[in-house]
Formats: sequence, structure tokens, C-alpha cells
Amino acid sequence: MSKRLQGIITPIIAVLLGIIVGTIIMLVSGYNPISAYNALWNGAFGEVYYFGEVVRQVTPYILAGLAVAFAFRVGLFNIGVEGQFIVGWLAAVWVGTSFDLPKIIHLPLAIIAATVAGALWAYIPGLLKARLRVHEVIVTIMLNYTALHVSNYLIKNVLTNHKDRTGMIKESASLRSDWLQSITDYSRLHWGIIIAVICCFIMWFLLERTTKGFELRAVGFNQDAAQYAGMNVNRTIILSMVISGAFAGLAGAMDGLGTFGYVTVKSGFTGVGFDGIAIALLGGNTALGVFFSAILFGALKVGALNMPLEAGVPNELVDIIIALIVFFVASSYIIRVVLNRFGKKDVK
Amino acid sequence: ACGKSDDNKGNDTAKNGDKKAAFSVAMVTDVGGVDDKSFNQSAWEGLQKFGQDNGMKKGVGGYTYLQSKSDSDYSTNLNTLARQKFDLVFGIGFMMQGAVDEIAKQQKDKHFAIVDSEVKEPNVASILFKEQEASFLVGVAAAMTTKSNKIGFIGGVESEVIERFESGFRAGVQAANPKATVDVQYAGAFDKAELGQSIASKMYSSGVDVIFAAAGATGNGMFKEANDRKAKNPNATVWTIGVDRDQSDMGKDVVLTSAVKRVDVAVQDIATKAKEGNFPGGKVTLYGLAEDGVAAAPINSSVANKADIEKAIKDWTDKIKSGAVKVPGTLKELKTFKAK
Amino acid sequence: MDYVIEMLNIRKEFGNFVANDNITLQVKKGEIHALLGENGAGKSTLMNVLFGLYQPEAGEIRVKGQPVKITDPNVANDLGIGMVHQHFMLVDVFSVTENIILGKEITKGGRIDIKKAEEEVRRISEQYGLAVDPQAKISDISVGMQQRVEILKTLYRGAEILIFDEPTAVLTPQEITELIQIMKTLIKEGKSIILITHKLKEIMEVADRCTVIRKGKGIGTVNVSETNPNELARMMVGHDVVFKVEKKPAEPKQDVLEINDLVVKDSRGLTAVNGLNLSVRAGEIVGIAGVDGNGQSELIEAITGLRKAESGSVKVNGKELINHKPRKIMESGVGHIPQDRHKHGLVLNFPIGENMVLENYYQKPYSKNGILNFKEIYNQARRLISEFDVRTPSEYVLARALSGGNQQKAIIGREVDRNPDLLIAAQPTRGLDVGAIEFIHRRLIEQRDHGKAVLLVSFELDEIMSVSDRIAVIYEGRIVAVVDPKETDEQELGLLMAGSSRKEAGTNV
Amino acid sequence: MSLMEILIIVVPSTLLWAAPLIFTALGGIFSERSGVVNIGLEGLMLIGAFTSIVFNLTFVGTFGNATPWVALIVAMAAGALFSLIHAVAAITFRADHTVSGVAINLLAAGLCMFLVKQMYGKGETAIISKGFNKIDIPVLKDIPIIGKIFFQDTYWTSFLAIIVAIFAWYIIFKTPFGLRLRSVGEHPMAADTMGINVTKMRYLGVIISGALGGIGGAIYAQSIANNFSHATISGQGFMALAAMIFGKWNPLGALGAGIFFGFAQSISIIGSSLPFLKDIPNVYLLIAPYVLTILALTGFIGRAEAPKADGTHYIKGGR
Ligand SMILES: Nc1ncnc2c1ncn2[C@@H]1O[C@H](COP(=O)(O)OP(=O)(O)OP(=O)(O)O)[C@@H](O)[C@H]1O
Ligand SMILES: Nc1ncnc2c1ncn2[C@@H]1O[C@H](COP(=O)(O)OP(=O)(O)OP(=O)(O)O)[C@@H](O)[C@H]1O
Ligand SMILES: [Mg+2]
Ligand SMILES: [Mg+2]
Repeated sequence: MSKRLQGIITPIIAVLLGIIVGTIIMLVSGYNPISAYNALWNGAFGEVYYFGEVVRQVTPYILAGLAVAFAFRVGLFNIGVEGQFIVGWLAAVWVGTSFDLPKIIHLPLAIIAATVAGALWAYIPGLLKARLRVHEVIVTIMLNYTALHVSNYLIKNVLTNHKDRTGMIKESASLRSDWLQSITDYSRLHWGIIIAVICCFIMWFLLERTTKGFELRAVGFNQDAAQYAGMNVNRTIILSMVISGAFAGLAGAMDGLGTFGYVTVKSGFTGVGFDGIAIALLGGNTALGVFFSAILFGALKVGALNMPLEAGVPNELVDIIIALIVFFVASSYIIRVVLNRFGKKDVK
Repeated sequence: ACGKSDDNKGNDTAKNGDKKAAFSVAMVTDVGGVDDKSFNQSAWEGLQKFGQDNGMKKGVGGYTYLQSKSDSDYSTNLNTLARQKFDLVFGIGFMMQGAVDEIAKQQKDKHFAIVDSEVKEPNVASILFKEQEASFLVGVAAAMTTKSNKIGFIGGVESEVIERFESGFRAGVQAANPKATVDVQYAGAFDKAELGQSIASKMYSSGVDVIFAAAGATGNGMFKEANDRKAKNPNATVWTIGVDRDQSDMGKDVVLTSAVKRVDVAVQDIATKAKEGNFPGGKVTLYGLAEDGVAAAPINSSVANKADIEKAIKDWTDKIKSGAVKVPGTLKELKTFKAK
Repeated sequence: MDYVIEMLNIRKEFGNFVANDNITLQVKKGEIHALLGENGAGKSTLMNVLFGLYQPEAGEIRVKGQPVKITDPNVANDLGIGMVHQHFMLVDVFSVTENIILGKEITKGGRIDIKKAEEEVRRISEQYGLAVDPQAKISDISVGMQQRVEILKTLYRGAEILIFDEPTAVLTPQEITELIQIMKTLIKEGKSIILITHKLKEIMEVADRCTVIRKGKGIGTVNVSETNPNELARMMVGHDVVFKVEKKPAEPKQDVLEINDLVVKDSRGLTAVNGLNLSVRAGEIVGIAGVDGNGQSELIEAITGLRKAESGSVKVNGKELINHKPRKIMESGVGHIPQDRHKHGLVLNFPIGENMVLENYYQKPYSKNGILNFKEIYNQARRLISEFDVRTPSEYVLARALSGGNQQKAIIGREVDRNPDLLIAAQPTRGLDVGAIEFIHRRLIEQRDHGKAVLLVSFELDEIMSVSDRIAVIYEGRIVAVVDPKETDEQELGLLMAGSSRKEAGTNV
Repeated sequence: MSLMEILIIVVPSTLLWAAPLIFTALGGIFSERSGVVNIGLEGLMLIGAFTSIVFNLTFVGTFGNATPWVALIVAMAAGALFSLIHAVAAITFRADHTVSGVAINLLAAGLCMFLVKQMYGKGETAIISKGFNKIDIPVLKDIPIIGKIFFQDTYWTSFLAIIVAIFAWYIIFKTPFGLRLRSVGEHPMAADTMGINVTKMRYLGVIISGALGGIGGAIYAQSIANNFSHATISGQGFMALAAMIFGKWNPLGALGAGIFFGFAQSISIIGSSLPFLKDIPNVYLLIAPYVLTILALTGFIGRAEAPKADGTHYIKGGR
């Protein structure tokens, strides 16, 4: 079996295995798997509305996944996507609510603000890693909490006058589109998906086709060799965190300027950043992989909401299935071994 | 729709309940779920009561709820319920304001209600509570119970609702015992019991003997701390005050009272009005003491001056109901508040 | 016949590749038995089979006449087989003693009795004349001592049969002499030794018999006393080999590299290069001879900008380059074949093609406006691969999949092709077979003949002697002597490297 | 507030909050010392918290006052069992350790909540009636000053954590088991050639991490949260991961780091009562623990080196 074919079949098998085990769990605990999956499917694709919602959910997922994946490719583990996402969201709404500008300026400005905010937030761990060799995992974890509290404070005290929620962003900064909403029966689908797809392309192009990408990948694989070859390893580490944070901030803009149009005081993390880790890993840290795994995650997450109502199955079941899929993808080595065994038999 | 789950819930789903296009009602919880021992639970209890009183079944066409797993799910859940043709859909919690606002604009022929926030749409009923009034009363109780004249307040995340709790509470303390001081501390989270516990520990150690926590699950830490202290030293004076519902089950020796927010009453009330065709769309319905929307839970029977406290609470309740006293709902109002 | 080890008709496959094809190896008690073969011939594989790391697909192993199944290293240990691996199997952060007792600890009441263990290590090390410091951390000791630790590991476990996989590749001449002495002691103590080495001279010196394998197949076993290096080489590669590198006398011109009073600290903050002066002229090869750890690595790292220098001056073509960025230095005409090809030389997870432009990927024609031109990159790769005879299935396979020799050829191709005015070659032939070594030496000399300056650092005195036009001896971070290879011999160099002054060395000749 | 008062408040709450972190971080150390990256600590804590609460609620009638301790042991077993999934994936199936760890976290979260709903028909359990309680340590409590600060109004579990940390240090650095465990995490091939079963050691490392993570979760649940809901374990596992790295993969380091985190947290709580901090916005106190940690890392900790073979797969005969 060719490597490429294997690369496509393995995740599909992993997904199937995840679903099979999920089915077993449901059977054991006395639920009806068929109606559960039916509900899941209906909740994701059953109506055009839900389809719109899936795409809406996929949008920040793609970007959060790219953020994690990008850092991974340079050998860094950015657990801080959640925090970068939060500051990006905040910055986007801040700009979106504070100015009156023509759309052609306002929207890009808000998006850039989010990107820059996320990038700056990620610059901190990047800088500390590069200059002082401080482990990025701890710093990003700590910065997640910091982002949460700081953004809550700013929302209450700066963006609003002791309110829990900002006002809506100006129309001129919105990613929303009446047309997109109308064709999807009032889902919150917005133009952000275009940005997310473009970012997939950017990530691929940047890493695989550019000189900078060459450096980023080289540093990711072997810092010593990269240094030997004259690359600036420290700068590359910082750059990769900054780009990763930029994707994360952009993901925040998707929620700030698209899905919600405002930002609220948060009592806890949104989870998007953490889902981004699973998405990136499932997608093998490649742009295309992230794209597809974000779609899978988005569909599962949105579809799951329908399961308690339509099938009486707790929607945690979907979390279990997602976890299992991640497991099986991770264990693709064993899947490949089995595949090869079958492959050989076929030949003989 | 399948065997076992139906048995579990003891109820039926909609599939075979197509007798008539009866009134149906549903709610969307925030991430806390219907068992948060707080207002989601209270709301669901109200909805269940309403359903049972009206002979409805759980599920589509009757009454049900959907739990959100993140902020971005509110909208989808509200929409799903609206699409399933529920006549009235509640959004529980101020976090859902944006989502309700939006969906209400799209689904103009459906009725919505939001708890703890205001949405200015003709098809949305906004339910607000005068939390300050309940917490004023528990503040009075605290002020009359304290021996050290030191009282504590633990807030979850700084927000408008918690601010109402805080200002009402402080006003109550001030009114009943001007010598008492209130140590206010916010945990920054509704789900960090360890913070609640540490803050309570600090407060008790520094001489505070009554603490009121308006902090969701963070408050569980306070109960734990008080129970621990009580278990270790039965003579310790460590009182706690619960929130949202009567939390006396969190520690029978330490819970003084609770600032109860009758979300269940409000939900039943609005649902009933909607069913009868009096849906208060576009309006804010305020639930205060006068409307039985908030209350102070019964005072712990082991408090020495229980009768005095009860009397004082009764007096203040009357004053508030009559409008003679206006309890401050913000810290700004608190500054100018003078108990008459 | 009294064989301690018999490996009969061993076959070992990796996937579809047959690494050992029906090989037979018989070792007599008390002999040093050499195992000879080109890179990738299957020597290490065969020994790993004997040591229980691999399971053979076919064949039989007998120890002292008894057929055995060696399922894992524990079994090998129990059978008295010990192995000193080609790549040292030492835990860097452990002490010498901890490494030796690992897996067979001396305990007291559940905890490791480190005192007693250290005494035991000391005892064995004295018995066999293997000087080590039982308390030293592996990362702090010299390669030679690390190897002694490896040997001690086997002796501690009571090994009767010792396998040495290329033990001398990483040693200095002094250390090699010591090792040979140690091997002789071991034989006297009744042990048997299997020795893998590419150095025919060593085989001639210590081995009793020699088994030659080629491309996974056994070629034959000969008595060393009845053969000569030429015959061994012929058996190994299948045709005649020229040993002596042909070269014309050097025609040195202006100074390309000038180093003055260079001071560099090592990673632990100790002064490693201590006021070093050296110059290399265009059209000559200067070899740096020295015992490992006398500042060679730090010197090279300082020249190439990989390590900060404390003070001094490094000029290339008259331009001061001290503490400049590596890229700046490279662009000023310096090429560098690094000592550790896996760590520095290659990105193992990149295709070999991308590794070929590791240093100039950002320049035209490989990159335009920040965008890579893969067509040009792979054209270049193909050109270098064929020109430098890099054996690889294609330019798209990962560098990881190439054998050490071919990886090295790729690096050399890349560096030479950049045509630097100064080429620094650190241990360029370490672990390579004679064919590959010859190829690399010829390339270095070719560079010289094109009027380039070459700085060669090697622990192989043979290599230094035959390739260099001048030899600079480094000792404790200083060049202590510069000698003409035609006017010196290994003994004198060895003494200089050990710190004797030229005069003393001279009187000792 | 006098210094003494501050200490009496800060120290016990520091230890309270540190205990679960220490246990879980120690778990992480055993796993990573054996060469298996374990970011699934959060999930292991979840399993421990869930199991202990369910067990406590179910068997409190049987075990009485011993219930929380028995529940601790049950949670330990459950954590160990659950961690086997990570072991199988990361060691036998050669899964990327990080990916598998993420899956552990996702799976634990989903499974526990699924089971809570399945078992209790609602989203959270009832409150346990017998948790770990405040105690005064006999004898020690009477030491002047020290006794009042360290040994009064505290929890057995805090001291258990300290003892276990020291014990873990002893195991890892002084016993043959520890030597083998570390060798497998540093240079598995070397260990293999010394006859050490790399796979077995790594399985043990992961299982111990599961056991300790389970205990960490159980302590949290039974000494702080008192019930189990989706919010019970929310980020503590990641804090434990940070404590492990902060402590440089050394049990005593993790002990220190756990205590540091607890201290930073307590300081932020006490801060609002200190005169000079009273008027600064609350947000500074809320972020103080996290900012302090970052500063500590940049200031005096320097670089932390993971075991060399951490996160790699050992494939016999591979390079
Ligand atoms: N783990 C492995 N997987 C696949 N093939 C391998 C593996 N190890 C060795 N080989 C193959 O077996 C051949 C013999 O390798 P081996 O390491 O035994 O060579 P060697 O004679 O020791 O070479 P050298 O002189 O360079 O040490 C190699 O050329 C390689 O193709
Ligand atoms: N895991 C592996 N998969 C595939 N091939 C391998 C693997 N490990 C080793 N090889 C093969 O082994 C061969 C040589 O292995 P070996 O380690 O003996 O190289 P070497 O020439 O001795 O290198 P070095 O000089 O670094 O010791 C290579 O041809 C390589 O293809
Ligand atoms: Mg070899
Ligand atoms: Mg070799």
C-alpha cells in the first residue's frame, strides 16, 4: 500500500474505530446507538441551519488548530492558544466597538488588532523561551489564566462601565453577512470561514514554500543543525510563537466579529484553544489535516447538542468518541501494521 | 427515543405524544447544567413543576432543557428549541443575553425569556431579580449574628448580578449593625472551590465569623472550611450564608441562612403567563421580595437570637416591600445609602 | 575444535533487506578475532544478533558448544557475552559507577549501596588496568574513559567473551595504544574478544584471526599471521585498494585564516582555548593533532561563530570575524564539515535534497523573494549526489535513512561545492570504511590544489600525517608545536600531544 | 495584620492547595523520568476525583470515618488502571505521547461526566458527608510559633504529600528501581543492553503516574470540592504539569513548586487584607500567582532539562 494512500486511510479507520467503540459504550450503557448517531447527524447536517452552525464552529477551530500545529512544527508546544484566543477576541471587539470607520478600513483593522494581540500574547513565551530557555508550556499555561482575568477586568472597567458584556460591534467591523445567514436559515455563519481557509493556505505556503518556512522547519527538527547552518534559532523560535499566536488571535476575531459580535466577562475558559490541540494533533500538524479535523470536530460538537433532545443520550458521549478518535489516530502505527499485514495477504 | 433512557427519566418523549398542539416550554442552561445547585437547577425545578402541574410530558412538545457546553452553544441550543416548536424558550443566565437577543430577532413568532438580563425585543420577556433585597436581609442576619463585628463576602466573578448581591448585603449589614465591617473578596471564578476555601479560611482566621458567598461552586469551599472548623472545634463560631437556593444542606451547623433567588417562581410565573396569553414580551419583569422572587431562607435554629433576627428580617421585609427602603443595587448606590 | 562462540549460517533481515546472509563466525577461546567489512556490510547487525538485541531469521548460535537461544541481552550476559557498542551506551547524567551497576545493582536494605559499588568498580578497574574515576559523571569524562566504562560494564557482569564494535574510531593514538594493551591483558585473563574495526593496521597488530564480510555475506576467515593488509582490503571490497593518498607538494600562498590570542570557554565555563595562535594559508592543509578535549571543538566553534569567544582575533582573508554570526562567517568564505554529523551536519528529518542547501537555501537560485524554488534545489541535490557518489535511493528520502558514510559524503559535497576559501573539516572520516576515507581525502586535497585553505581536525594520526601539509599540535588550548609531516613520526607527535615540548620529544626519538 | 497572623492564614492554605498538585506532579515525574511524556495528568486527576467521590458517596455507610482514605486507595487504583490506556498507546502502539495525553484528558472528561449522568441522572453528584477534615498534628502542634503556623488547622493529606514527595525522591535517586527508571528515560537503548526491560519500566512509570494522579484528584475532591461536577477538576492537572517542569523533574523540586503555587495563590488571597495592597484593583491579585510563577521561572530557575529520551519511542535496533 502506498504511503500516501495509507496517510488517508489511517485517519478514516481511526474515526471508524472511534465510532465503533462509542457504539459499544452506548450499547453497554443502554442507549440506542442508531438513534444517537441519527441525532448527531441531524444536529450537524440535518438542516441547512445546522450546517451553517457547523461551518461557524469550524471557523475558529481551524485557526486554533493551525495555531497549535504551527508551533508544533517548530518544536514548541503552545498550550496558550486559549489565552491568545481570548485576547484576540477582546482586541477585535474593542476596535469593533470603539471606532466609526468605513467597513473597508474598520473590519481589517479589527482583524489586525486581534491578530496582533494574539501575536503579542504569544511573543512573551516565545521571548522567554528563546532568551532564557524558560519552558513554554508553563508560561503559556500561566498566561492563559492571566489573559482570562485581564480581559474580564478590561471588559468591566475599560470597555464598559461595570457591565458584563460589551455592546455589539459596529456593523462596519462585522464579519456577519445577512446573505450567509439567510441561505443557512439564520445560522451564525459568517465570512470568517474564508479567512480560516486562506490561513490554511498561508500556513502551508509559509512552511512548505518559503525560505522562512525552511528555517522554521529546520529549527523544529534540529536546532543545532539550524544554528550550524547559519539560521537564527532564537529569532525563529520567537517568530513561530508569534505566528502561532497570530492564528490564535485571529480565531478570537472570528468569535468577536462573527459568531458573537461582542465579548462577555468569562467565568472560565472557552475551550477553543484546548480543542485546538486535539485538532492540530489529529490533523498531523499540517494545514490540510487541520482543515479536515476541524470539520470533524465542528460537526461532532454541534451535532452533539442535538443528542440529548432527540435521542436522550448525554452529549458527553461525543466527547468520548472524539477522545477515542484522537487515540486511534495517535496509535496509527498499529493500524498501519495491521493494514500492511492485510496488504501483504492480498498480494500473495 | 429508546428503551432504557426513557425508563430512567420515567417520562416519555414526543414521538408518541402528538395528541394536540399543546403549550410547550423549554430552557437552555449555561455550562453549569441543571444540577448546579444554583439557578439552573432552580429554573429547571420551576419548569418541571410547571410541566407537572399542567400535565405535560418531558421532551419535545412538553417541557425539556438543553445544556450548553460552551458559550457558543447558547445560540444553537436556543435555536434548536425554537425550531422544535417550543412555544416559550428560557435562556438561563446573563451570559445568554446576546444569543437570546439575536435569535429573538430571527424567530419573531416564538417567545423567549431571559433570566438575569434584559433583552429589548417584543417577543422576549426579561426576568430580573432584586438580589440586593434578599442579600440585604441576609446581611441583616449576618450583622445580628456576628460577635466579632467582622463579616465576610466572597464574590465569584465581578459582574452586575454579584454586584447587586454585594451592595445589598453590605447595606443590610450597615443597616442592622453599623459597627460591623465587611471584608469583600472576589475569587475571579465560579468554579474554584479551593479559592473559596482559602478565602474563607483567611476570613475566619482574621476574626470574621459570618461569611456570605455569592460565588457558585467557589462557595462550596467556604462551606467546606466552615464545616471543617466546626468539626474540629464544635464551639467555633463559623457561620456561612448560602446563595440562590436554601443551601442549608451544605452544613446543618454552619449555614446561617441563604439569599434565595426563586428562579423557579419566576420561570413558573412567566410560563403560566405565556400559556394564558399574557406573555410579558418586551418587558422587564422584576422579581423582588414583593413578588416572592427573592427571600431569605429560614434562620438556622441553633442561633441564639434566632427570634430577634427573624423579627428584624420581617420588619425590613415589610419596609422594603412597602418601598420605604430602597435597597442599593450597585456599589454607587450603596455609597449614598442610608438606612432609615 | 574449541570454539567459545559459533554463529552458524546466520540470516538477519530488515524488511526486504538482508543484512546478514548466511554468515558463519567461529571464535576460539583466548583469541582476538577481528571482524572486517565495509560500512553497512552487516557487522554491527551480526554482533547485535549475538548480543540478543536482534533475533536472527535463520542460523544457530552455540556458546562453548552448546546451542543457545539469545533472546535478549540478559541472556547474553548470563552466557558471559558482553558488548562494547559502536555508539556508546552510556547514560550521560549518571556517574561511572551507576552506569556500570545499572541492571545489576549492589543493594543494602533496598537502596543502592553506592559505596560498595564504587569499591567494586575500583577493584575491577585495577585488576584489568582500566583507570576510571568511579564517581565522575559520564558527561564530564573523556571519550577514552567512557570506553573504559563500557568495558568495565561487561567485566562487572563477568563477561568471558567481549565484543568490541569499532572501539578505536573515537580514540586518540595514546588511547588506542592503551586499549590494545587492555585487550591483551584481557586475553591473558582468559577472555576472548571479537573486534570490529576498519583499521587494517590494528587487525595486523592485535588480532589472531579475521573474518571478512561483504554486503551481508561471509567472505572467509584468515589467520592474521598468514595475510597482509592488501589481501584483507581486497577481501573486504572485492578489488584492490590504494592506501596512500597521492598528492603533490603544497604551494601555499597568502594567509587565509589568522588566529591571534584566541580565548574560548567551554560549556562548563572553563577556559578551553587559551591564547591560541594559528594561521592557515591558501593552498595548504593544516592538520590539528591533539588528544580529544584539548580545545579542538571549542576552537572550531569559535571560528565558525557557533560559540562566543572571550577575546582574541579571528581573521579570514584579512577580515575580522570574531564573534560574528555564523551566517556572516559562512558568507565570508568559510565552510565547515562538522564533527557530529547527526547533531550539526544534517536535519535528519529533511529529505537529503533539502539538506543539500541547508546553508544557502535563502540565496538565488534556490530562493527568490522569499519563496523556495524546489526545482533548483533538487537539481542541485541531484548534481551533488552524483558528483559525490552519495548512495541513496533518491534525493527525496529522508537523510535519516542514509548510512553514516553516505551522510558524510553528502555533507562534504555540500561544503565543498560552496567553494569556501577556508574549509574546516572536523573528523571527516570518523567511522567510515577505507573506500569512503580515500574518497574524502582526495576531495580535501583537491580543494587545496584549487588554492583553498583547509583546516583538518582529526584524532587519527594516520590521517593527519598523510593528508596535512603542516601539522599543528594542540595541547591545553594552545598550539604547542607546528611540524612538517615529512619530518616527524607518530611517536614524536604522540609525545607533543601529551604535553612534552618539542625538544623533549626530539630527544626522546 | 501581623506577620504571625499572615503566616497562620497563608501556610495552611498553601499546603491545602499544594497537596493535590504535589501528588499529581510526582506522578508526572515518574512517567516522564521513564521517558513517557504525560500531559494527561488532568485526565488522571479527573478519574481520581470522580472515583473517590462516587466511592465515598456509595460506601460511606460501610467505612465511616475511614471512607476518604479508602476512597483514596480506590482512586489510586482507578487512576493506575486508566493510565494503562496511555501506556498502551504511547509505549506499545507508539502513539505520539502528547497526542495520547490529550486524548486521555478528553476521554476522562467525557467519560466521568457521562458516567455521572448515567449513575445519578444529573450533571453532578451530591456532596460527600465525610471528607478530609482539618486537624492539628499531635505533639508537633505544641511547638511554639512553628506549631501554630505549620501544624494547626491543617490536613493530613498535606503532610502525606510532603512525605510521599520525599519518599519518591528516595525511590528515584537511591534505589535500583529509580536508577533503572531514569536510565530508561535517558537512554533506553543503553538500558536495554544492560538487560533492563524498557517496556516494563515505562509501563510502571506510567502506571505510577496514574496512581499518584488519581490520588491527587481524590485529595482535591475530598478535601476541597466535596462533590464531582464538570468544574471539579478544571486546570489543576495543567498546574501540576507546570509544577513538574518548574521542579525540574525532581520530586523535591515538584514539592517546592507545588508549595510555591499554593503560596502564590494564598498570597493573592491575603493581599486584599494587607493595607498597602488594599486599594489596587482586584485584577492584580487575581493574576498575581501566574505572573509570580513566570517571574520565578525567568529569575532564578533557569532552564529545565527534561529527561533526554522523554517523548521518544524505544524501538529495538532503531537509531
Ligand atoms: N534497524 C535496521 N533497520 C533496517 N535496516 C537496517 C537496520 N540496521 C541495519 N540495517 C541494514 O543492515 C545493513 C548492515 O548494517 P550494519 O549496521 O550491520 O553495518 P556495519 O557493517 O556495522 O556498518 P559500519 O561499518 O558502518 O558500522 C545496513 O546497510 C542497513 O541497510
Ligand atoms: N531504523 C532504521 N530504519 C531504516 N534503516 C536503518 C535504520 N537504522 C539503521 N538503518 C540503516 O542502517 C545503515 C547503517 O547503520 P549504521 O548505524 O551501522 O550506520 P553507520 O554507517 O555505521 O553510521 P555511523 O557512521 O553513524 O555509525 C543505514 O544504511 C541505514 O539505512
Ligand atoms: Mg556498525
Ligand atoms: Mg559505523
